[in-house]
Amino acid sequence: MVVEGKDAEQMAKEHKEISISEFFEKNRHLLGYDNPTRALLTVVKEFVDNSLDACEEARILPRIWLEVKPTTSDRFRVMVKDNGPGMLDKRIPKTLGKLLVGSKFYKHIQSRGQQGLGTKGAVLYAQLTTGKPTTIISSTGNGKTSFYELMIDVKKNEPKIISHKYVEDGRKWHGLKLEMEIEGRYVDSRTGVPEFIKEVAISNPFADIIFDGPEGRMEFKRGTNELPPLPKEIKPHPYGVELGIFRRMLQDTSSRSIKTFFMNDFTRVGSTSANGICEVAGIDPKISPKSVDRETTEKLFKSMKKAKLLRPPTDCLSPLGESIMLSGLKKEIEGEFFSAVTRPAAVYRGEPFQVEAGIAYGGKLPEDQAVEVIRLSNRVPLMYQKGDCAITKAVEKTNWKSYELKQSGSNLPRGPAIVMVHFASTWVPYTSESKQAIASYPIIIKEIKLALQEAGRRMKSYVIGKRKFEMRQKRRKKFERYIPEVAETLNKITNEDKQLIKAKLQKKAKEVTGVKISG
Amino acid sequence: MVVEGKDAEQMAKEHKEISISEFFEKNRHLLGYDNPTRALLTVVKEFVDNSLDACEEARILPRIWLEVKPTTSDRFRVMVKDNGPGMLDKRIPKTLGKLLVGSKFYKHIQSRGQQGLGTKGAVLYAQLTTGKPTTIISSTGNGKTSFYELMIDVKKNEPKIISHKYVEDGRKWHGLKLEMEIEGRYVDSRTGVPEFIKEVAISNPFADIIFDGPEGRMEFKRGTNELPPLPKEIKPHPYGVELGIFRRMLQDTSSRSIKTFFMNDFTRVGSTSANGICEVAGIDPKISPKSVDRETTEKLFKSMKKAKLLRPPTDCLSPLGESIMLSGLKKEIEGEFFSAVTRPAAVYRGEPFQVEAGIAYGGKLPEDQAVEVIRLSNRVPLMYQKGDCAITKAVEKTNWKSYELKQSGSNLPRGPAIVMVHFASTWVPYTSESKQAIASYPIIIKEIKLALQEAGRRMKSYVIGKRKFEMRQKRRKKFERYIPEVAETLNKITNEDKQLIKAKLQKKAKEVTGVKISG
Amino acid sequence: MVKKRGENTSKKIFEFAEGIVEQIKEEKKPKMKIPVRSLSNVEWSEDKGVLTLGNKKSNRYFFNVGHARKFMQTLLIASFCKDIVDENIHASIRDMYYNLKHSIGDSKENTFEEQSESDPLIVDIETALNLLREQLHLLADRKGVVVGNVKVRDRGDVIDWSKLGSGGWSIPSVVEDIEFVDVDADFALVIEKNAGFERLHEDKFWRDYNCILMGTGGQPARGTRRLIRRLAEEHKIPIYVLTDSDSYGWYIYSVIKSGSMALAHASDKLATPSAKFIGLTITDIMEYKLEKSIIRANDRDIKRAKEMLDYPWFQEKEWRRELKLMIDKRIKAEIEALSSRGLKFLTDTYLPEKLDKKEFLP
Amino acid sequence: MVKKRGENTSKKIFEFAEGIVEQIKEEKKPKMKIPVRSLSNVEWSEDKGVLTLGNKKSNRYFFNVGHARKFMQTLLIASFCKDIVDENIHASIRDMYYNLKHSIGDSKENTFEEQSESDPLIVDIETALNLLREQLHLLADRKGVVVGNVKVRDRGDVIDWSKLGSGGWSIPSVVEDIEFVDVDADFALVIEKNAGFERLHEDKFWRDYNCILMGTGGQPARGTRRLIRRLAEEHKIPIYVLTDSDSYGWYIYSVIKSGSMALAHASDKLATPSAKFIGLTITDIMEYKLEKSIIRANDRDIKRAKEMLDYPWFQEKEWRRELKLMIDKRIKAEIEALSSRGLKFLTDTYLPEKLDKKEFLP
Repeated sequence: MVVEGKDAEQMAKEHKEISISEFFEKNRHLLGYDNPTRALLTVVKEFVDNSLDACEEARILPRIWLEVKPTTSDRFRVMVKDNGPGMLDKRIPKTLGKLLVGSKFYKHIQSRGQQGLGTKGAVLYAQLTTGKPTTIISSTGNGKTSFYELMIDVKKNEPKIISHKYVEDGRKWHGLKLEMEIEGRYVDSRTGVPEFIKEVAISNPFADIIFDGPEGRMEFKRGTNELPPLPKEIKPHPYGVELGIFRRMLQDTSSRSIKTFFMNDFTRVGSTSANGICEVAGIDPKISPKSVDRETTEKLFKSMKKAKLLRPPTDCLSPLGESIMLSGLKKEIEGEFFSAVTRPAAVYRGEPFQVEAGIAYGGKLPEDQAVEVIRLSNRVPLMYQKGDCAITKAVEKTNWKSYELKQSGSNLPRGPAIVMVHFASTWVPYTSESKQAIASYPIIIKEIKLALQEAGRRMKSYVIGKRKFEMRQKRRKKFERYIPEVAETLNKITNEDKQLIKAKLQKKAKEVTGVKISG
Repeated sequence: MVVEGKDAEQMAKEHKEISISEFFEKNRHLLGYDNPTRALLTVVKEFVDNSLDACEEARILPRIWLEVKPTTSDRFRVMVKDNGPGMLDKRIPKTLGKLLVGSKFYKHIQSRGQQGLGTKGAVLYAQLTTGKPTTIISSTGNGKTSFYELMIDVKKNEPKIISHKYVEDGRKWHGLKLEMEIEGRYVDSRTGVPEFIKEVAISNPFADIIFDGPEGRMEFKRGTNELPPLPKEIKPHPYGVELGIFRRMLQDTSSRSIKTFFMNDFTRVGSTSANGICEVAGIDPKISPKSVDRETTEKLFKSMKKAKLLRPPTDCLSPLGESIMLSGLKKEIEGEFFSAVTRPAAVYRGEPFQVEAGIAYGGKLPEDQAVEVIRLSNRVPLMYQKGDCAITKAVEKTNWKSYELKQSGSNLPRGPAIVMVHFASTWVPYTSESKQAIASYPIIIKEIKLALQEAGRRMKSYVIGKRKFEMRQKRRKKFERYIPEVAETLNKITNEDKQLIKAKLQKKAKEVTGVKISG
Repeated sequence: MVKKRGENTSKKIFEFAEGIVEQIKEEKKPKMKIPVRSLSNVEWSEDKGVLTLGNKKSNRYFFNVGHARKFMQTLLIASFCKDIVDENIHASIRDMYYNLKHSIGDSKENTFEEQSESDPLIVDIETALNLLREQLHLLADRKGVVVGNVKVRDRGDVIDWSKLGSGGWSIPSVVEDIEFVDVDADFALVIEKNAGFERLHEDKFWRDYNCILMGTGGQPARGTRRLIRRLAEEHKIPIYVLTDSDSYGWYIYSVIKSGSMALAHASDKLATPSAKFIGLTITDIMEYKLEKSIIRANDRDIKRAKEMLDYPWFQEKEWRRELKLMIDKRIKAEIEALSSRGLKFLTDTYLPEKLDKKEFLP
Repeated sequence: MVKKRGENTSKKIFEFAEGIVEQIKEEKKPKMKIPVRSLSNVEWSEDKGVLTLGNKKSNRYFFNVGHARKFMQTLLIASFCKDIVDENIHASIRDMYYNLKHSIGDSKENTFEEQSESDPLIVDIETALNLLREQLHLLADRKGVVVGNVKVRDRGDVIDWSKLGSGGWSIPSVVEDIEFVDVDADFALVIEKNAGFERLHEDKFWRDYNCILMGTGGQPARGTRRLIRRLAEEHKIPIYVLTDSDSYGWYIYSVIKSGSMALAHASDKLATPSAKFIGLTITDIMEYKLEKSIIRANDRDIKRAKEMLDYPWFQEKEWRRELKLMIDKRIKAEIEALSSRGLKFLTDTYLPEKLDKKEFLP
């Protein structure tokens, strides 16, 4: 076979531009739709995340109704209904029918979804596998209800409205109901839907969740009426910004001077710090950001990295908090001791993050198995790619022998315990768009280890205290048991009064153990 | 802290659209830029892939010059120069400065790069970490040379030309030279640049490669002048098309009837098959594709899936072939036996793929270590995410004990061997955009296992043959050794002639082993 | 008598070797026939009440890689035995191993690397030539001690088993040539444990009950087994065996009574079918209230007990009952357990009651 | 004499218990003083040429969780020993274990769970009260056999060690009360291996060389060690020891000669400082061309040899030479290795040469 080579001209003609929807349609595994089992879980996850996020932002105690029912042997109808704020009628098509549209992409704020891909990915998957549109019913509480049937025009990355009604029905409700039919497979395993819902219930104890699945209905009752504080949006922190981004910030800023640029566009940079940065760089703080050339940019950048600054504020993040973690764990796990630790915030790539760890110990937990690790990222349980995740690696690298668990080498510890780790951040560095594993940057590993170590220390105190008490009890009982034997034997050899010896020894035993003994 | 909840209106206002460049700038780990070590390798990989692809397409025997030199403690200058067809001057900015532009996205053709992200991702990474543009020098052989300094306008996803010259210098050359400065770290390990280049040399023995790295210059000489056949573009195969895609194809086709639609827009569907599909679906083959409603679409789709069709043609793929694999392995590995197997093409999701496996055995390879696995995807070595990759999993799931290697459970086998697997396809299902692991679909695992089993069987024949020969030798020597003892002892007991007994036994030993023995 | 045995042995070995030489001369692949000693060729002789070796034989070929080394070694051992028999001296099997070990030609291989190579081949020769180890002049370790109202003559000495103080007569490995001068005993009590022997010896049990007391120290050595057989056969002395109450102890009893699978070819010389079992049984544990001293039976004990249930020579209902009790309750007990009822309980209560009621197991 | 020993033992135990009762009455935390038996308290007495126990003592408190159980057990054993001494009977240590084992109150705990709990406490009592095990009337397993031109009286019997045929006198565990009636021997040869004993016995070596032949069957039992001591002490019989050429064999020799660390408190009764070593040495291996029969020394052998180099009672240059040879060459050999030079090589060549040249190691 002889094939003629192509020259540059021919090659150039073949170049085409494609839309992001086309890209993700073809690369749907990047969104978590690798196979039917995982796809079903991804849809459920995106729905639940979306509802929880909306309720929290509207400061509403969430009530979520989730239904997963088979329609044919390989298809499922998935429905979610929440009591959130609902969506404006006219915004619904763009919000759910166009990829890479979202409210949070450039915000520095902690939330479950972030990249404007979640629910839209599900809509895309539904139309790809069953050819059917997604049904949306919503009201914002204004007495009107929106009805949509929606698909996505993949070539244009634009919503395609199949049907639409906007009815003044006087029903005073607010919330969102989504329903779609997808190809999927339902498994009830460690990585399946029921386990996911259970972990959601542990990590969001302020939510009422009803799950009506193929095997029947499960209710997870709300454990507390207290919503965690709403995360606040913050500006980026200088330590985490990269040169390329910094350049663009200089060009895009509305600040008139370098000094105000630093103060307005970053968090934790005050007047003194801003002046200091300019001084070290040898730049006049009054010049306009737009006038800065490449060389000066680099000087300012280096100087900014060296400046001594506070960590980003913690209140932009919304950790679970120790009491919520404890109540979640106690609610679902039959242990005898629980500890929970919330670390101070740290920063990675300009984005603050915060690690929390909880441990449940003893009770009915199995004695000699590898401990179970519940991984949470911005309150969302991670179900896949366990081995790739920074949380798993940090658990493995922690020296659990110091905390009274068994461990061989750098493996998961063994013992009657469950470990839960929550990673909260304005920006979670996932290893892939399917958001199932947190990337193992050293500072992240370090923070997780610190949280685990503190929780581990508390567990250790408990285990040792328990052991000491048991020891004292045992000691007392031991003496109590042996005294008659000793008295009898001494009597046999020496003929001394058995009762006298016994009484004297018992008196002494009381003294020695500090516990009154019987007999 | 009291935070007012937001209503739907407020939330809607915050929705914004972002560009794909912004998306990947923020999610650069999806492109393989997780950390400095990996980033350096990714840039090298994208450069080398790009050059090899261009040369192959132009039917030129590749000669590639690669330079990696440190500029500061954490920055490197990376340069690649090839003898490929070069690029048209006016096309250079779009081709290298705009994401998701490429020649191959909708083509069903096997090639190294595919999604229009590779080299552009490197340009993006360079400007993000060092703020510097990428230098491009190119000529198509027309006596003119292009010089560009290029960056990407991230917000618009458009090229930004820093400088440009197009000079008629009369130099009659063709090729492309790319040069950029990036943040990176150089490690010489199993996952580092030198190992990558070595594996490229094994899998592309028709290329001359010079690598000038921080530790000096290495040359990998061309081993053959034969280029593998150029892969051909094909239409999708009916078995692999999903319902959503099928719907769009119906709408977008230029065919007038359903029947011609099937025949023109798919591979392996002839007139008979097309009629058959329509008949089973109960649809008139003459109606226009545009007129088909949702219900009918589904009927046609099901019927198409059930039709008996040939596999997609093999010649659209370009496997290495057994002789190229053998020469690559023999060139770089000091083994004593080599086997290579090219499987027939199979199909997954409408895309044909083909698996090849090679084994090097014995010689200087270490006796009791886990075997090394070289993973190739469209001739590109995969360096990371070994554990997630279908190739690794297939190697682990193969029962190597049947092929005379040690193996405990489903782990990598142990023994003096190296296993190489090549996955060639018009569309490689990577687990993430960093293209380091092939997704574990059952049919892919199955094909890899079949290739490994065949290569394994050949290795086994060799090992057993070798062992039989050794056994025969051993047997002969054993009899030879014992005969004098037996003769002596029998003589001692019976006084019979020692020499006679010895001679008779030696004669018999010759007969029995078929080998003349000494003494 | 010694001479006769020696001549017979020497001749058999000569004929064995001559047979192989004949094959070699005829240019056949030389082989030797060795009786199969696996379970499949061991038979229970209802008549004699002992285990015997069947007629199955296997061929050992020189020109078979798996056999060649053993073929050579078998000849070396046969030759060694012929030599010592001709010289009329004895050797331990370890002495033989060392004596025969040498390097083969100029290779690094030795004729024997470990004694575990030579030991089983001795039995091959015993069975192939129908000769006992004693006739091959090979000694096993001596073990076992005896006291009682018996006088024997051995190598010219007369030994009075009742005049040995707190010690006893250490039973030699070959008792074939011992002559009984005077045997005055109503029965012989064979005890598995040395401690039990000491207890009864100190308490002068053998004098009070006019018996022979024999301690085997675990599984009895060949010499001890042959001595028991000779007492029973030549002097009609009833033999009563006392072991721990567990499958291992009972197995010792069965070896004394019926022979063992490994030495099935020698049962006619070593087994004593008339022997009876005096104790301990699982039933004893309950009857004599030894519950505090029982030991939990381990998996090996239970496994052996289950195997014994399948032995044709363990089919009497009394034994099946005991084995099943042991398996069900998973318990066992040692002779010393009787000490929990008092140190002299064995001497003063347990044995007299058993003897009085003739409470023996078959 | 028996009576006197018994009374002494009984009195010591009474005083020991009375001391504890006094402490209890005074409301102190009751304790017992037990001599330390670890290496740190074992001393080499240059004078006597034996190992002796030093003066270090440790306290065993009842009110210490780590001690309480042992405290109680020690008293139980002391009481048991007093009982059997008062009754003048003997018991094996296993009998004792069973006799003392019972459940404590209504708990599931027993006074003793395993014999390994009671065994070390016997030694505690031996050392704490300065009484030998024999004086506590506790028997160890009997092991060891003897022949030669000696007559002894034991429990009223006169036993002639030269009239035991191919057997021998099984040495009892307590030889304290044996009376030597007639001892006619130029020396005693103590042999570690039974096979060596059999060889020499069969070859009538003891008759030809007018000696006592004693087989210990490995590490000699206490009775055997005491018998050796008594022959050397009371009848000035030179003692020559024959062991394997390895650190284990040589250690057996050192135990016979100088006592052991575990029984340092009893060296005055059990050790025989006048004993000499006749063989085998590493030098013998080379001199008698036994290279084909050597065994590669394993890590344990080498470790022990290195330890022995540090023992104060292994400092003679001859022994240092042998130990170093063994460590350097990493080889060892057994007595049976001499059979590679012929079965009677031991009897006819090796021993006569050694005796003739008086080639003994100290």
